[in-house]
Amino acid sequence: MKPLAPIHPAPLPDYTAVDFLDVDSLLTPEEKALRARVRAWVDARLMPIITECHFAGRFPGELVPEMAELGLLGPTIPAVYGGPGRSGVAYGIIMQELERCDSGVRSFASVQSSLVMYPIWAFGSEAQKQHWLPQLAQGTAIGCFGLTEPEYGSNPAGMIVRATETADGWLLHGTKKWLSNGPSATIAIVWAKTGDRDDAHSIRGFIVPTNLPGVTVHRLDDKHSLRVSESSAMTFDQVKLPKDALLPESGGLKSPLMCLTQARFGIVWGSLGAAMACFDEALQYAKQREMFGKPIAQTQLQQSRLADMVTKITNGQLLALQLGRLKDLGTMTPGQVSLAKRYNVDMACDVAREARRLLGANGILGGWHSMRHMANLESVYTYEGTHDMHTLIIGQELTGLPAYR
Amino acid sequence: MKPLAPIHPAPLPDYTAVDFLDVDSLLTPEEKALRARVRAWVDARLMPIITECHFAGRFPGELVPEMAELGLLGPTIPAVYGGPGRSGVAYGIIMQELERCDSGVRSFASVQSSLVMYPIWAFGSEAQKQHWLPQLAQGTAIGCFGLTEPEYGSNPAGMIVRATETADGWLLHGTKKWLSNGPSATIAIVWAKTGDRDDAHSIRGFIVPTNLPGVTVHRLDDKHSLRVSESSAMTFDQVKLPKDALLPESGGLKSPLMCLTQARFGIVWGSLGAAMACFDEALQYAKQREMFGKPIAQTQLQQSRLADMVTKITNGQLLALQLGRLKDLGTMTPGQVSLAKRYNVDMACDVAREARRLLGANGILGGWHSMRHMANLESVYTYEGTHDMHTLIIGQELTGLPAYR
Amino acid sequence: MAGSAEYSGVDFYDIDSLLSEEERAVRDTVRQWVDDQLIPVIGDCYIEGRFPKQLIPGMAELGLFGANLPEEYGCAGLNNVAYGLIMQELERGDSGIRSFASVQGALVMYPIYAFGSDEQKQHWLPRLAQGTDIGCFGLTEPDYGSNPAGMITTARETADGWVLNGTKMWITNGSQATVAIIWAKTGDVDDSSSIRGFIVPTNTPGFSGKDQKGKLSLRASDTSELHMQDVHLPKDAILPKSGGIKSPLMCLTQARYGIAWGGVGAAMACYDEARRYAVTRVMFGKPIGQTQLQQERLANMLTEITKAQLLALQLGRLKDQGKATPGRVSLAKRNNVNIACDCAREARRLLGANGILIEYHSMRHLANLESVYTYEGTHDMHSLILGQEITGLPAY
Amino acid sequence: MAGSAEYSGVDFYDIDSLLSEEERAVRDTVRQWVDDQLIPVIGDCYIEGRFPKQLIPGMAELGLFGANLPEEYGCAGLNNVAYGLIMQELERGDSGIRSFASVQGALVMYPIYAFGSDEQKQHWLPRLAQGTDIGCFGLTEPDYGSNPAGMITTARETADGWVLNGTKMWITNGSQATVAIIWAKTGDVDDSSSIRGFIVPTNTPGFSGKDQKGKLSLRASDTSELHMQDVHLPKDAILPKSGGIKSPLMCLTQARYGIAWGGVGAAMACYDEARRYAVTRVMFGKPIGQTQLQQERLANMLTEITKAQLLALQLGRLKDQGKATPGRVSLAKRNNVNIACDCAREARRLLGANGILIEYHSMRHLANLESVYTYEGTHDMHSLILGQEITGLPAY
Repeated sequence: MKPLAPIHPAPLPDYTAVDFLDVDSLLTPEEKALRARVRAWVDARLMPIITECHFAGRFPGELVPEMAELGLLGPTIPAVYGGPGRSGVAYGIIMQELERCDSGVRSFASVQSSLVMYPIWAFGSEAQKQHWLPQLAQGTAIGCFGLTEPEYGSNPAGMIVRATETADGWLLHGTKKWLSNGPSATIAIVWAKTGDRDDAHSIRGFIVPTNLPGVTVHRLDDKHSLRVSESSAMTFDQVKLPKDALLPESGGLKSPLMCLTQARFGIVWGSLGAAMACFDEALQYAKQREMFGKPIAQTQLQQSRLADMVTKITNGQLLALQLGRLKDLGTMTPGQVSLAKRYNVDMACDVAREARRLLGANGILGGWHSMRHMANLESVYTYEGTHDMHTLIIGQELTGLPAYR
Repeated sequence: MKPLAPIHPAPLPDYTAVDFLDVDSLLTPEEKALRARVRAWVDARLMPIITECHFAGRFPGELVPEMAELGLLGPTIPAVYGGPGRSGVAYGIIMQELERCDSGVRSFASVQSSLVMYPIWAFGSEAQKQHWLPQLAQGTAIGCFGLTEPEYGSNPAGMIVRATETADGWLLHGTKKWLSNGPSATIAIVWAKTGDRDDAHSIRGFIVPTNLPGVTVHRLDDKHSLRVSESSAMTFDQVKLPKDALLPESGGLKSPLMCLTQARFGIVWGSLGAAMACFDEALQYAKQREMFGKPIAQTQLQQSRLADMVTKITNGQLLALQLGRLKDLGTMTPGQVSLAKRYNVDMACDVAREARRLLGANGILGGWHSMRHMANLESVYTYEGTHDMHTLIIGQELTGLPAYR
Repeated sequence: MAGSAEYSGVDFYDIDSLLSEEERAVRDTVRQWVDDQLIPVIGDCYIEGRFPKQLIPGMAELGLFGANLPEEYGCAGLNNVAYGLIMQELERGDSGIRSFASVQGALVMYPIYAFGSDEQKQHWLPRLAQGTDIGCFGLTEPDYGSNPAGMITTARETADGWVLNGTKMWITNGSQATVAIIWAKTGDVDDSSSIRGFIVPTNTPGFSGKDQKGKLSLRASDTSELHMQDVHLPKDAILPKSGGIKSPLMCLTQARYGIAWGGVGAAMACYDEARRYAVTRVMFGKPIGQTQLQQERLANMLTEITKAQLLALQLGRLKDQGKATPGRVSLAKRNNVNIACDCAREARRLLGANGILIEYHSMRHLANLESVYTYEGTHDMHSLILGQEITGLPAY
Repeated sequence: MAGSAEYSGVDFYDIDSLLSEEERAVRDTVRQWVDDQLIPVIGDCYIEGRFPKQLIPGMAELGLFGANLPEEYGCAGLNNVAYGLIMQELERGDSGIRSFASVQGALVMYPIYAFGSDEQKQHWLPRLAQGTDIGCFGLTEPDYGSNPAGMITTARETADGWVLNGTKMWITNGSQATVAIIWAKTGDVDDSSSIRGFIVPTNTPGFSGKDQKGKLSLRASDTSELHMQDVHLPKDAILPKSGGIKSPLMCLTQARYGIAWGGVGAAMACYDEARRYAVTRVMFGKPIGQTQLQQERLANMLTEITKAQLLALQLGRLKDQGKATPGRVSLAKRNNVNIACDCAREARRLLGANGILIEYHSMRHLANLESVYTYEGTHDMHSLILGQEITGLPAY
């Protein structure tokens, strides 16, 4: 049979970010300008290649320099360390716009910013900051974050990776899993117990160059989700580290959890971007797609879908912004971050699924974005604290009673 | 068998209004002070009698003077007409605190303020305003609102009540249904067609004293819901009205819909108050109630309930406040009110039901409030535009396409 | 069907073809009785918070009490499917009436039948079947709802019998009962294996009961507190074959089985009312039943009802084969009551403003079902019973 | 069960006792084949976007194609319950494989059987049953998904036969099919009563097909576009007994019936994987299966699966009695696929981070089921089909 030209879906208008309750009126001109800059870059550079990257399972590393130039890496890091020194809300806006394209791209920026640059900035020595932060901000160095272990996901306190102090430094041994950016990382921020197996207080952070002898990176391929992001496991076989590999100010499980709070904040905004992308695609499609002689947008069932989506998105927008304002006021609590991460990711999962369904058969094709988001968001639902773990974090904050076990 | 003292549920601590995301930080000191005043009055005067009123199906009319003194009737009406001239947010806060006790009490204030005083203020002559608004603000006159008819609920444009112009005034004829406050009302704002049956443009509003010959009020009793509110139907049998009974500035269906927008705004805040009351009751109960040797608040299933509730309430709080700010900016659109009414009432219905369930067997007893709220909110779900109608209003605003029929 | 006046049930999957002649006949008889006797009075009873006592003789005459117990004790000796259909039809009328029959049959007559002596069976079962005696079931205590093994009511053995002390709560039929099945610990307060059942005439000195007032649910059913202060009972008041918490739990399994059917009946009543309303209520110039949103509501209700009917029937067939394990009963009670709650709520909403008036049935069912959701094992407890059966791991 | 390696199905309500010996035997044979032949290769096929062609002979040997058609045409002649169980077990492996069998049997062999001449049946059915010919079904067009009556593909009658022109989309098996059943209008474009079916060898000049690439779902199944430009067919290419849109809709009813069973199989696979994981994955020092939140997930899944199994079985029994009306089929397709989507999602989530890796099955099912949710009548279309059956009023 001879081939023929594929039937392409009707092209949709450019992306329009939904703002049903005029949440824009609560943003500053600078915040809106930043958002416009990032959105334009995403439209020009990321959107055209994202589907191909997704199917190929490839991270578009070639765009890292541009991301650095736009100040998307470590946005909140002060200028003295080569960062743009932006606000929490500005950081959130960047994550929203990146994930509007793909959760994997946003994950790259989240890890670099919140899980690598943040701990160096918060727990590092002046020398460490001076040395690493500028390179990371410029993207000449890429970082990854090693906390989770194969048997210790929701319960990192149980970690078994150990760092033993030696005469001239440290000996790092064990295996970490689910390190995003691992394969291209120059350094890994690795969390290990310096004391007994059951002593979570002895957890400290280390800056580990990935080219050290004994460090092995294992790619995790064949993923249904976040195919654009490089997931990996990393084994450390008696890796010798110098004394100054230690993040001096880190101490106890509290330190990595502080990093996760930063990353979760970014996810609150990022998942919102994904949901907005799906809603826009669904709305434009519904207006164009005719069935039974009228646009499906004119049927009650599809309008019901769209009304539910826009309501959830509006909630997510107000949650994210209020959380960001609290962050910039310095009053944001981990429980508040949990509430917003749990709601926004869950609502984004639902919005993506309903958008996929509104798109009908076309919705399963890579040319449309909603189903890719739907698949990506399943990882987001689970990582940085699963939906259920956040349920119990909120529950403990409300009741004062832990119910984890 | 001889009687014995009833086993009373453990008394719960005083009401604590949940504020998980520090939404209070967005309120002015005046707004917080007003809220505290109304809350204190509700605690002192309404809460002690509400259960008895509910079972008796009695509206506590004896409290109307105090409500008037607190400025709860027509809060946004300017001082020149005897109103407190408060902001939209202040009005919302009042509705939130009243419905924290009972939707029926809030309904009374909503009708008096948004459906009676507002149309007189918006569509009335100077003489009408001077005459009626002060009495209504003082509660010496009570009003009700006649728009819905037995066969025309979601579709008021189809109304058949007619006002025929005569030499010396108007002749009003027909039947209205679902008039809250009807039995105690001094006046009714009645909407009637002055032209043909199918001419919705000819709809005008009239101020109808309920003591006029030909006006009959029929109580609607035996309700499962809003038992504290006086529902009624009203028949007008060739009622003679003077020329100046007409609201001169009213014209077309648009006029009563403007009133509904005001009332819906109040419902957005009121339903939030009901949800907050249920959440607080459930949380306090969960902490006190022990089963299997520990508080049920320490079980994952109940924490999951509570986490869902607090998330929905936080969404509702941010929606209501943003809507109120837009109202005070003068940019609030009906579609935005529909989104918030639809979400907040729906979430309040869910929160009330889950709270009822967390309370276990005790939850069906009148001594607890959640199930009364759950029953009340079913009316709120339906009135002032059913959930489904708001779905289609939002849908039309999103798509530009009507799907009502 | 649309618009017809008479209730004709809901059977989209021809489930009638899976019922025997006799089962259908029993179902139709009860359905007719509910139409003739119960529906006309239920609205007033509910508003007034009154149980329609006058209907008891009629129910007894139809053999609705302990209908699945043997004829030798004056019972109907029906199979468990026919018994389930009775519960379905009664709850189509009102959950309170079904509760009355459930208590009399599954919680009073069943334990006497299962744990009683021949004398006890001969004496009590016929009188209860005829409704000349009314029973209640005293297990739950104020602080021991989901955890009855923790009960603190005691039965102390004496030279000539037993002395009971304690308080029971949430006792359906409690205030009008002539006899109560009381569960008490004969040993230490922490020894749940010492729990035994006792037959207690309610006129025994020291025994008192009081209605719990102010209910927002099951208003046409009596719910009471029972108080026992040094209640002296003869030796033969004990149910000889009862022993441990397992015995009352066996009774609950019987009752939950009936509830699984009752939930279907309530859901069918709501669906039927909603469908009739949808095809007759005109808005925007056409029946609301012609709008997509209301059709989706109805389609969801019909789907859930059809599945619940199949669950109940298969559970009934398994019960007749002695294979209705507690876990299987939990699955059906949890599911069928839950979908009934949802159907009642959606039906109420489809009815619009009229849905809050007593002349419509859905909101009464909505309120009733909240009690059913909680009693005889809350929804959450059944989640954990199933969870344990699935994983082999307890998580209470 | 917990932890055991071998898939052993899910049967909480002893539904096996409602199956005949033969039905169970068929089910077990296919289950074993899926374990041995399909499960080991499905992961790679899915990632590579490749249909496992090599399995076709094995499937034919087991008689899985058109299994409910008569033996005289070389088919297995099984009843519809056995046929449904085959679909259940195939989809337990992968929806794409079940889709292949559905198309071959319900959409190609069935129309030839139902609308074909004796010659056509004698010629095609045995070859299709043996898998020596592969078929596809050309009904849907780019702009006429939920509304096939609007199709614009035409069949013009000529002196010596027919000439077909048009484009079909979403054609499972399209690129590898040797024969296509094409539906076209023989009259005016607005005359859906002129729709007839044609048997079109795919090597006929003017007929071309092309795979739709870049699928995020059903990646182990081929989906194609078919293009027909002046395709000349002999007179006897037409299915003589076909007539009007009703004919292809009858085929869809057959396919939807199989999907109702397939959804159950996918849900069972996800539940089984989640349960095994829950009892072995340790967190906070105990299996996550011992936490209330995960037990609630599992309890909900088991409940929905049990109900879906009973729905499918009753529908199958009705089908064997000729009572599986389109509305009844819609209810089961809509429900069973919907609960399968939910079970797959919840299972994926219970699996945590590992759940996104191909070595686990739930997320593959999650992605596949999104296609199943939409094809053969979207979920919403079935809501409206049911709604019309309930109210008698169309709301499309």
